[in-house]
Amino acid sequence: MSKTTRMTVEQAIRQALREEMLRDPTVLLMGEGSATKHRDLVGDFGPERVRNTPLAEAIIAGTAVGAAASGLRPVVDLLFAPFMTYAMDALVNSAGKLRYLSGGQFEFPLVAMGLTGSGWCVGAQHNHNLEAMFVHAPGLKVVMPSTPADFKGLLKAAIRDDDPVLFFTDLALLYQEGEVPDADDFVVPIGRAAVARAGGDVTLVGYAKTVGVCLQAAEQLAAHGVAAEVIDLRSLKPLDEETVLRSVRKTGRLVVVHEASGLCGMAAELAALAATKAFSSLRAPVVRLTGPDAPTPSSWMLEQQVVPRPEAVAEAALGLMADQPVRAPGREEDHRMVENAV
Amino acid sequence: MSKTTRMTVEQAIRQALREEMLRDPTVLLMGEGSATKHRDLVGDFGPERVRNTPLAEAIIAGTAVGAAASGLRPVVDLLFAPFMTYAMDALVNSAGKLRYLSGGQFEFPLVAMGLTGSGWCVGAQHNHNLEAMFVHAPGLKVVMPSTPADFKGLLKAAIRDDDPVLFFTDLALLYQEGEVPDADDFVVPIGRAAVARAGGDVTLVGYAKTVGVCLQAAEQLAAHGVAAEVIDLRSLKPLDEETVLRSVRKTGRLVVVHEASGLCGMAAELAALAATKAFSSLRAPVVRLTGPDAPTPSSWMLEQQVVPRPEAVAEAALGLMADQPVRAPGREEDHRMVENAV
Amino acid sequence: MQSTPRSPLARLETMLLIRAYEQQLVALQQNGAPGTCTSVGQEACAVGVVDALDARDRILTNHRSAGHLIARGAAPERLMAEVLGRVDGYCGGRSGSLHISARELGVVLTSTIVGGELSMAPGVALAHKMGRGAPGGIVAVFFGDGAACEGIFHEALNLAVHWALPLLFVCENNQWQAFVHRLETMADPAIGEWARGHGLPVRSVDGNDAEAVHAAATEAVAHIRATGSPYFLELRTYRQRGHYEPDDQAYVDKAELQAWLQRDPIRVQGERLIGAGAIDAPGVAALERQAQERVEAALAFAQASPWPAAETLLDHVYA
Amino acid sequence: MQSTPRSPLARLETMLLIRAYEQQLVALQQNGAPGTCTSVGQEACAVGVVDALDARDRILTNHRSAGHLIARGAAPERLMAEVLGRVDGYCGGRSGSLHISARELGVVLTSTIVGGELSMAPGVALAHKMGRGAPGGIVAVFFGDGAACEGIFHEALNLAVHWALPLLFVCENNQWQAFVHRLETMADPAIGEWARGHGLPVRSVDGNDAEAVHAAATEAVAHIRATGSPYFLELRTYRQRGHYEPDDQAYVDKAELQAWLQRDPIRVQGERLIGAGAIDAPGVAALERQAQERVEAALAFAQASPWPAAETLLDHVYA
Ligand SMILES: Cc1ncc(C[n+]2csc(CCOP(=O)(O)OP(=O)(O)O)c2C)c(N)n1
Ligand SMILES: Cc1ncc(C[n+]2csc(CCOP(=O)(O)OP(=O)(O)O)c2C)c(N)n1
Ligand SMILES: [Mg+2]
Ligand SMILES: [Mg+2]
Repeated sequence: MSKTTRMTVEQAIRQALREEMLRDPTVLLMGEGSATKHRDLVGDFGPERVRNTPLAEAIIAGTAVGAAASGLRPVVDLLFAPFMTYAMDALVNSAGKLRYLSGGQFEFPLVAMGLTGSGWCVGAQHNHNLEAMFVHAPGLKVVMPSTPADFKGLLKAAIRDDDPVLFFTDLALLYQEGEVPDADDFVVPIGRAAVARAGGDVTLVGYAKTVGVCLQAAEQLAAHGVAAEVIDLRSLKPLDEETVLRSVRKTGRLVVVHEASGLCGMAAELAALAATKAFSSLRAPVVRLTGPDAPTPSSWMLEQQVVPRPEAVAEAALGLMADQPVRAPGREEDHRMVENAV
Repeated sequence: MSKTTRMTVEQAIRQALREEMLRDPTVLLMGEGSATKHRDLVGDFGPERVRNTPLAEAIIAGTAVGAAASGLRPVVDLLFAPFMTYAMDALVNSAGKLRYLSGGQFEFPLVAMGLTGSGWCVGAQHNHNLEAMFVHAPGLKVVMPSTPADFKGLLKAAIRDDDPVLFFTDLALLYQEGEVPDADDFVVPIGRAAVARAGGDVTLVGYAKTVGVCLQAAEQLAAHGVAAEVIDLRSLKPLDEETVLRSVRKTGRLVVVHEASGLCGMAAELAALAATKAFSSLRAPVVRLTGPDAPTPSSWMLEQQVVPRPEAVAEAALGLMADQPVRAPGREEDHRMVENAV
Repeated sequence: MQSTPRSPLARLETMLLIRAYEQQLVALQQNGAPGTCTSVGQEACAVGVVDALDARDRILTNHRSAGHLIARGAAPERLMAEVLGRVDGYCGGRSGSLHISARELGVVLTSTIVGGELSMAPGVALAHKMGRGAPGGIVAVFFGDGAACEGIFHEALNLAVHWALPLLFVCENNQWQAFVHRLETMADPAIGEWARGHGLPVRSVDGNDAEAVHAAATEAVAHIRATGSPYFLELRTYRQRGHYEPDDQAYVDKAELQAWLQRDPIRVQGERLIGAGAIDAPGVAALERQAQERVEAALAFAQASPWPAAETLLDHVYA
Repeated sequence: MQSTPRSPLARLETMLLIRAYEQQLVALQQNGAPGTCTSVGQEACAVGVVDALDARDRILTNHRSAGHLIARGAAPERLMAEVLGRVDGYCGGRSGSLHISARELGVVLTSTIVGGELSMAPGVALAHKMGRGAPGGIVAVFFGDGAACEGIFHEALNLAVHWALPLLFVCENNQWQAFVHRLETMADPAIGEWARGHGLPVRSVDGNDAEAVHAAATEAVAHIRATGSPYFLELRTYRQRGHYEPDDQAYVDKAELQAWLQRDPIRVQGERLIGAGAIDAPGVAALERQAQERVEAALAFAQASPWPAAETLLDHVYA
């Protein structure tokens, strides 16, 4: 294997941006504070390619769409995901649809970055996992890594991709460290999930911060003699159905874990996948352990409650091993389960 | 039973607006052309309560939110659903979250109306079933009826509701006729599905135009000696889990049919519901028959392809009866199935 | 693409073609074809501005695009095929009438979302500024008075001015925003004042006078090429027909409509040229026949064009 | 709610309380509490405008709201409890510092989405106009220079003007938009010009002079009550601290910061009152101590306030 360097997710993102800007002169970085935050990139690539923008998400995203269709590869930082609501027309109606409606006349090689998730006690107008909205919208790709290596490799892939990619960063991961390959040509293909831990008894699927939650749950399950397979989706769209189905067909048990609301979320999609394409292999009900269908509170005490905990994942998995029905709502931690949150 | 009158969906909507404006002086109707379209209401209730607005969805929706929190009950017509992308901040971040973030200080009794669906060959920037995005967002309610009676009863309920309600009208239904109760106090409660046809062999779930599709499929199935139960969701959020689960527990077979993309759509949610809460009753894989994960084309020939057809629904249901696995992709009509569209 | 520079007579000819084409669409709709948003009465805006552009330049337009496309040299055959949803349309039938782009003509990213063109135009202009387009090329974005009410109008102006983008804003103020009159949505005057607040050159001209529009547009384009910075043109005109077909216009003030019909842009240009002796009445009639014949040929072509195959439904979703 | 009218001395007192309160938040953050966006340096804007309002009126604010809330009479105890996420906060801890509403004080619909306050304010004003609020009441909406870049700024102005809504636009132009200087995002001047384009009265005043702000706001409020129509105030001020805590301000021009520090609004008001003999230096020092004591009491209260119970997580999602 090639050499690696230990770094944080935040450093991995910076490296990916730098490498791709070096590699391709059409790559452009824009956002509210992008130039302030990336002084070094301004220095190396000039103010034309690294821009602070006016505080106006709609025109930032729209400009990215127009530029992408005209020979540039813009990366726009939209800061916190809920601010993307201002950019929704540009992303959903323009970037996602105009290639199709024009009969393939245009390509939109752009990346729109956003922060999601709990950890900073900033409340629902900053903390909202709305990635599934973009999965539901046509013509877009959605990426949401969990390790520094994947952040680097997938951001590089997203910048090189000829389609619009939504790149979400779970802010709780920003300063998490990991080994990242040094090779310039290190790229992680969009659309491939990773088996973060192999196991034959139950499949735990997560993405972003819940991959760690599932891995901890797998440790706890191992202590009970249960071998859990943990899948890190990495890309939400296109979804790596094969990897998920292969695992579910092997284990017959599926627990999907994410922080976003489960209602029409990825957990719904994966449960549907199992129920439609791996039904005959399923030995127990699918379990969704997700954030509640509610805005996220700021209060630290309440914010803590919305992220699924390893204990709850392990408990749910054990329930499936015992082939008990999914337990009824009402227990202390149940408000974290969509079954109860709806 | 009380008397009824035969009318179209469009007339039912007008009647609901008129009755609620008569009943409650705080009800307000605003939109691009609302006063032009509802001359009669302007005449009866005055220009203050029936307003043409500037062409600016963000401020139309934002104004509704501010007015709703201040003692009015605004109904805003946002025309075609994709235009709601401009109103996303007001709907998702303000209407859906500020009650919660303020600790319950405000209520948002507003209705936002939008048109969805195929039938007019207008293409993806007008024709986009994005209702699931609002189901995924917290704090909102989402209603999408299929009959004139339900349009009237649910719109009246939505206007009386103290929470923000997205009210979607499938444009293919606008001129469909049906019997509507005359009683002023006729209201259809939000959150209750309807069993449009009873049957014990297979459950077909649809909403908006696909309820008709499912009913036709049920007819075809009857000819094959299969008794299909057809459920009209009517409300997508809150979802009537009980009615769906009761049916699935009875039939053991579920086919979900809608025009929206299935990816993180209602079909995913319902399949997940069955796989998590009715697993032990399921006798066959769940089937999702939905519009493809693609923008909607304008060309009549192509637009036709995106709406699930009764034949496909019946065929899928028969497949489940025979307990065959869901057939593999590749057949002519398969591009209408999400399994293939992803 | 249109050959430039073109003469006032050529502009009359083009306006007649646009008119004949859209009249044909009206007739088609009455026979069951999809409705369209016609630009009848606004032809002078299209030819006046488009004739001031050249091959280096890019155009963004919206739902009311026929004039801009035909002035740019689009083939009525392929436009009509697109409206009918056939494979020979510029977008293979996927667009229909509402978002027709013709990249080969430099008409890009047409959006039917009001304001969509304004959200993307600065990006296209930025690419030109950063050397991705033809050297010296500029971008012209056509939008309506209604689009000026959308927030994106403000955001686009601020960005274009602050980033000094080579962008020509062309507001076709046709007095109507679907079924709402401009005066029901904004002050009077408003649009020019809003633009002036952004500190770029703003000029308001008679949009029913093709030569006045052309002169103003020529000056505007020269300014943009010289300075690299944006310019704002407001063209005062009128939507003679409904918002789309069919539309009984019951909500339209008949007197206002009549007054504007008197100043029909084709009539204005015709009388000007006849007055100048550049053509006589029979000559104009001949041009009209010519246009009509072209459009009938286009219709035949479009109707003969095949439907897209069902199996192509999922083509072009992704690159 | 604040008792009005209040004296220049009362305004100094309130500014000192706001300052002490926010300095306390800074210290708290350094000990691990959540970061906040302080309005240090902008206290004159808050007291000057809020003192021109009365109990009939409503206020909308944003992420930088402490000054507006305290000037309106909010209890530092409950504000601090909210920042710490405790049950005694105005929003029961759900808001934290970023979207604190206090309906009982008429501070409604606070949003931390930049421009959110502008999107909702016309609706609140419309309700007042339609008789849902206290007779004669008006609505004041506070927003920043950055919010003026958002499209909703344009949409809100157009609606307020065209519908003649009783709305006071208060733009606190503090030169910064998070980590970007105003001059990097817009022309100079820009905001006042943009507003003027909408044809409403616009006035730009020194936002570091509480009495100048108060005089202008009093005139603006009188105009709105008299005409029922909107008014636009631009307050030129400066964000003395970072965008939020912590923020090393490495990106800030030291000379510009220094120049503004010389014109600190509390210092300006203090010197004015001392000059007028309304108070002496020791008197000011006493007021400072008083404010500090109040804030320390507030901190004790907030820290003693219980956390919301986990079981309440799903309360208040729906009515
Ligand atoms: C965002 C959005 N809102 C509403 C519509 C529906 N609509 C299509 S055209 C139109 C009027 C546009 O008026 P204007 O911008 O003046 O252009 P015109 O039609 O007069 O050429 C409206 C409301 C739309 N397509 N997009
Ligand atoms: C829509 C949106 N975009 C970005 C942000 C992040 N953000 C919070 S405050 C701020 C700067 C706002 O500047 P201004 O409006 O001048 O207010 P100030 O902070 O200077 O008081 C930014 C970019 C946000 N909260 N909402
Ligand atoms: Mg118009
Ligand atoms: Mg500021």
